[in-house]
Amino acid sequence: MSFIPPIDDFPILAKPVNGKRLAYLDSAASAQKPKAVLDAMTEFATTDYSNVHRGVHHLAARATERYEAARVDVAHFLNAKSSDEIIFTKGGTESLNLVSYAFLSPRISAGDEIVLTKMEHHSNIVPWHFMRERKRAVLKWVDVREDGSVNPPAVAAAITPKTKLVAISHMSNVLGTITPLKEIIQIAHAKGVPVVVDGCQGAVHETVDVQDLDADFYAFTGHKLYGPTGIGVLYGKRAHLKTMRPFQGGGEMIGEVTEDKITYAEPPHRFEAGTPPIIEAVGLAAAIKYLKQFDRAAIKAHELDLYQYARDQVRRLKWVRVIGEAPDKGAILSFETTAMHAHDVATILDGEGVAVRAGHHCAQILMERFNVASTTRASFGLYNTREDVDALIVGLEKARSILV
Amino acid sequence: MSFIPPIDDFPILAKPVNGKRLAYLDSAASAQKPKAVLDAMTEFATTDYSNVHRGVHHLAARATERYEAARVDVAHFLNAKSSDEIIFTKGGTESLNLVSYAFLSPRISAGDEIVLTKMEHHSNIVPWHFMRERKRAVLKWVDVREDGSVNPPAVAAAITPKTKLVAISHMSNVLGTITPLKEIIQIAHAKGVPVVVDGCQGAVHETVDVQDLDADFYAFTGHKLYGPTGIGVLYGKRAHLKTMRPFQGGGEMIGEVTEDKITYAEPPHRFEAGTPPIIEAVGLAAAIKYLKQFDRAAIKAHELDLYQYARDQVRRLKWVRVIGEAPDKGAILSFETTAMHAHDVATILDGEGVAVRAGHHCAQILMERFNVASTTRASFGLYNTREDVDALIVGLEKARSILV
Amino acid sequence: MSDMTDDSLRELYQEVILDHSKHPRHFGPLEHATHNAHGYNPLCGDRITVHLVLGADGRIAHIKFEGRGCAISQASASLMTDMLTGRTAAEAEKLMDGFLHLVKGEEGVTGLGDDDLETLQVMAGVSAFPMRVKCATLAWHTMKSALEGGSRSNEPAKTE
Amino acid sequence: MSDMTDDSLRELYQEVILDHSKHPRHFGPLEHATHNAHGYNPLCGDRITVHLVLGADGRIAHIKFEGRGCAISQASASLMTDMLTGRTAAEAEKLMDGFLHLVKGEEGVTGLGDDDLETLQVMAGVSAFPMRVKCATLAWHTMKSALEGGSRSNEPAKTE
Ligand SMILES: Cc1ncc(COP(=O)(O)O)c(C=O)c1O
Ligand SMILES: Cc1ncc(COP(=O)(O)O)c(C=O)c1O
Repeated sequence: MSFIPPIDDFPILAKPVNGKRLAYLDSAASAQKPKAVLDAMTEFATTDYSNVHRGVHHLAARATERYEAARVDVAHFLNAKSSDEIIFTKGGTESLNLVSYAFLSPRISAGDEIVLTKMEHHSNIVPWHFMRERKRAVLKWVDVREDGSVNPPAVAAAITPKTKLVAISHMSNVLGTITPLKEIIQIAHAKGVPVVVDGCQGAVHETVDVQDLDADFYAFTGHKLYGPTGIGVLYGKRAHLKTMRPFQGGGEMIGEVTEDKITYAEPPHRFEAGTPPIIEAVGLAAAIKYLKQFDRAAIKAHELDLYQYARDQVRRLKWVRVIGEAPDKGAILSFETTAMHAHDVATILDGEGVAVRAGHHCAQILMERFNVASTTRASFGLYNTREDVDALIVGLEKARSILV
Repeated sequence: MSFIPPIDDFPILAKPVNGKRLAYLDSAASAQKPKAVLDAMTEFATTDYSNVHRGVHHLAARATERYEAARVDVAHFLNAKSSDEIIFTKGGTESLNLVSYAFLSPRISAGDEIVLTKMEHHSNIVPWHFMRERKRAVLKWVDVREDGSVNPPAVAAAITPKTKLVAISHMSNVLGTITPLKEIIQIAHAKGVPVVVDGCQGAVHETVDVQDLDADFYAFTGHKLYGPTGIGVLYGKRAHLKTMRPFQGGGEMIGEVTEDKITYAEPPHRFEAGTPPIIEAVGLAAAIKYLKQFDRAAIKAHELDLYQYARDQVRRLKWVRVIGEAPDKGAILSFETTAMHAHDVATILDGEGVAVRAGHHCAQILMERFNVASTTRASFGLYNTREDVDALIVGLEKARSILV
Repeated sequence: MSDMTDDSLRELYQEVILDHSKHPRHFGPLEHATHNAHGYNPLCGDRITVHLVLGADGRIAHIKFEGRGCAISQASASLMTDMLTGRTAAEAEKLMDGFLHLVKGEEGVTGLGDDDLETLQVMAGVSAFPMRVKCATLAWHTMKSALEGGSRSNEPAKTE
Repeated sequence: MSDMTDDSLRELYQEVILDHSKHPRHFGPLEHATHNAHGYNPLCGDRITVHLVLGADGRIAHIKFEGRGCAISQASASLMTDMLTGRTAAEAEKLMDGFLHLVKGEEGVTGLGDDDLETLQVMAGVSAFPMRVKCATLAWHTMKSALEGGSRSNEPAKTE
């Protein structure tokens, strides 16, 4: 492999857990942060920090420059046409809610439909359930195939003249499935329907080009991208953003406020009410810069190698059922264990220093679809190694010996 | 003075600006962060970091413990009855929007009224303007007195049987006015009207006791309290929170999700959709801990001493008009300068290393009320000294010599 | 949280627990139940239903439970059905409180008889695993809401 | 941003600028204006209104402005009225672009005559103060939207 995991950049990985070497296989829930990101935040807070936009003094100018430079970095990261199309939010979830409240809500009426897949994360489900509860919209669920892949014709078939939005994830946080996004967006656009992409996993593992995809909205979250908590991004086509009403109201997002009238700022500021996550934006820019020093294709190859290495060994254990083996998938391994519940497995793995997630992974609809209450999930980041996989396998055998 | 400003705790203050010693007089916009806060965040991120709640592994347990411990710390800071009454948001602005969307919106109809004062910050205005625009609610503006104080009988007079909410700030970010909150809340409650308090400034300078105040909601923001950006707090009485619908939808805030039904978690989790600002919550707890080591009354006395020292000197300059001299006020000094615009003054002050704000301070209604387009504002934090004030005065004289 | 040791793992998954989880007592539906409640752990997706018959003498005549869950939640449910059968609602309440204290590792589990304390003790290992406490308490919370009249179907018993 | 020096401050607030700001040319209402626009800087609250008469020959016959603002915005507006009077809309457009480049400190201000460049040069000091660029450009943006037909009252000219 040409890619050597930069383990030393991540101080937390050097700390033993339960007396064992930490094998952190939970990056799909949240990634660990390289020192470069933490240092950038501290450096900024001890050098240039101030509130942004409204001040004329030196620190306000510096802070504003760095905050807006982060917006430009994100625009490049997604290949957006303009940094005006980048909105900073508090996380991927807020990005999707912003689309629901500011874009869809004023455009949807009783009986109108929203198309989404059964593998969506709750963050790409609940905002649309709100439209069902509050606007009497109808949710149209597109099933995934048995291997966890998404079938574009199935999406096409779900779209009707009443469809107001397609909501779909770039990559499933449970199955690892990578969606044929470009094809699905073309299908939706051919029927005049805009598409919002949940890129919370996709942005981490795939190279995103929102112009090439022609996505209407693309949401991602900072903390899974080796960046800080408290920040997310919504990309939105300028033509959409221009026509959208604000979501939250407060400082920064107004034009003029009088007692009985109000006007709003232009995008992206219209959608950034109040003091934004300033230090976090600097941290996110540092995370993007950190990633850029690597060949992202090499990272992906490395992660997929770990995934395959793990899957092949896990398959040999007769009491394990892997869920999600789409031909195009990222480095997430979910499985069910016969006669052992995921929570018990995870607890015993933890005793071995192996951190995995167990549960429904905020995807109850998908659990229902595969008829499981929960799965055990090992997910891989750029810092993982085969040693981590070996620890996982040893831990699984131990769980079996204790529990069965 | 018994209180000695702990300047050395704030590395940024040691860095010269424009070749001059930095006199940071812009804490009302955002406070600088003590090293203890930045260190706590880095320490957490390099030791215990993980996503919260959903994991069973060691780091998830540690991160969850620390996140929930921060909630308890905030509950104590506000003297809330229970930590279940504390919701983490992305900032003071989101806290107020949460009240607007999740509490008021389903309870308000065309013609219903919201009472607010003319000294509110846009963050405590725009969410109510939304109710005017979207629900045809009526905004009732309570004037402030010429000295900037709030007259409780005027609030009483504005409340009618149609009033659904009183929205009022604990302390004005322009005038420094401290509101007689307890009296106003009693008046409103006597008429059966709930009160939301914007405590973004108040929480910094006053000791808050939400039970004693009997506030229905109390919002504040982390970055003004010497804490990180990207986090805020909404306190809400449990009885209210229980009856409120969710604001944002996503992970963590649900009970069960099926294709055509959804239930929600209990407060506070119902209102914390998605991955919360985990590292920021740890940072906020560190900021509260940092503050706790001091006698807060001594801090207040120190800040007021600086304010009075500054006001007395500024008053001697015949071309300065101070705006906001309520009998009960905190350490914020706003003023207008004859024949010099606030922006020009601030630019020249900046050349002297003096950081002040110039503009409308997100309070356009208040600017209108005092018939000014903008003011210059010097605001004081616990790290300020008389030397900072002296630099301000020298800078003002210099501005006069250059501009007039 | 103290570091997990093999010992605490072995204590958590001790023989009695595994036996209860693999061979749960009183598992299945219960006809003529006077009280029922549905419990749900939103963190992992586990569900449980508790059925019981409260006799004319104020004692719990029968308890049964259904649902799937981890070893801890299954064992805890099974143990609970064993322990609460034959008790009055007030006695059951006292035991539940004792149990909740125990698994949270809180001091001062009082007011329980020595036998009960000893039986409960097999669950004490949970207290070393804070993220698993909800697994252990699910059945007990559901029992509580059954005795209080049963939870409405759209409001499952809270797990904490 | 380079550190601010006394020199750059003195350049910003040079005599010509202060003179324009204290004695703005063409200040006040304009009867029979053919174009008007309202500009607003939401960052500081400054407002400006630009009135102009576009003659039958396609040249700007008169410009006047109203409103209050800082020295930079007043001087910039005053200077603008001086410079644009008598120009065609196309010429004005070119000057505006040149001005915007200049105050943002961007390279390559081209296509302007030497005289115009020299006159504009007094505003070049703004480029050392990025937070003040909006002050300098407010009038020019408002002028632009006046020429483009005037902004609607609820949509003030953007300042950048
Ligand atoms: C696919 C997917 N969508 C959305 C989210 C929500 O992101 P966040 O919790 O950071 O808002 C997540 C992660 O939790 C995710 O994996
Ligand atoms: C009185 C007042 N309310 C609300 C806010 C909004 O806080 P934030 O911008 O952190 O959301 C501020 C500060 O900007 C303020 O001073």
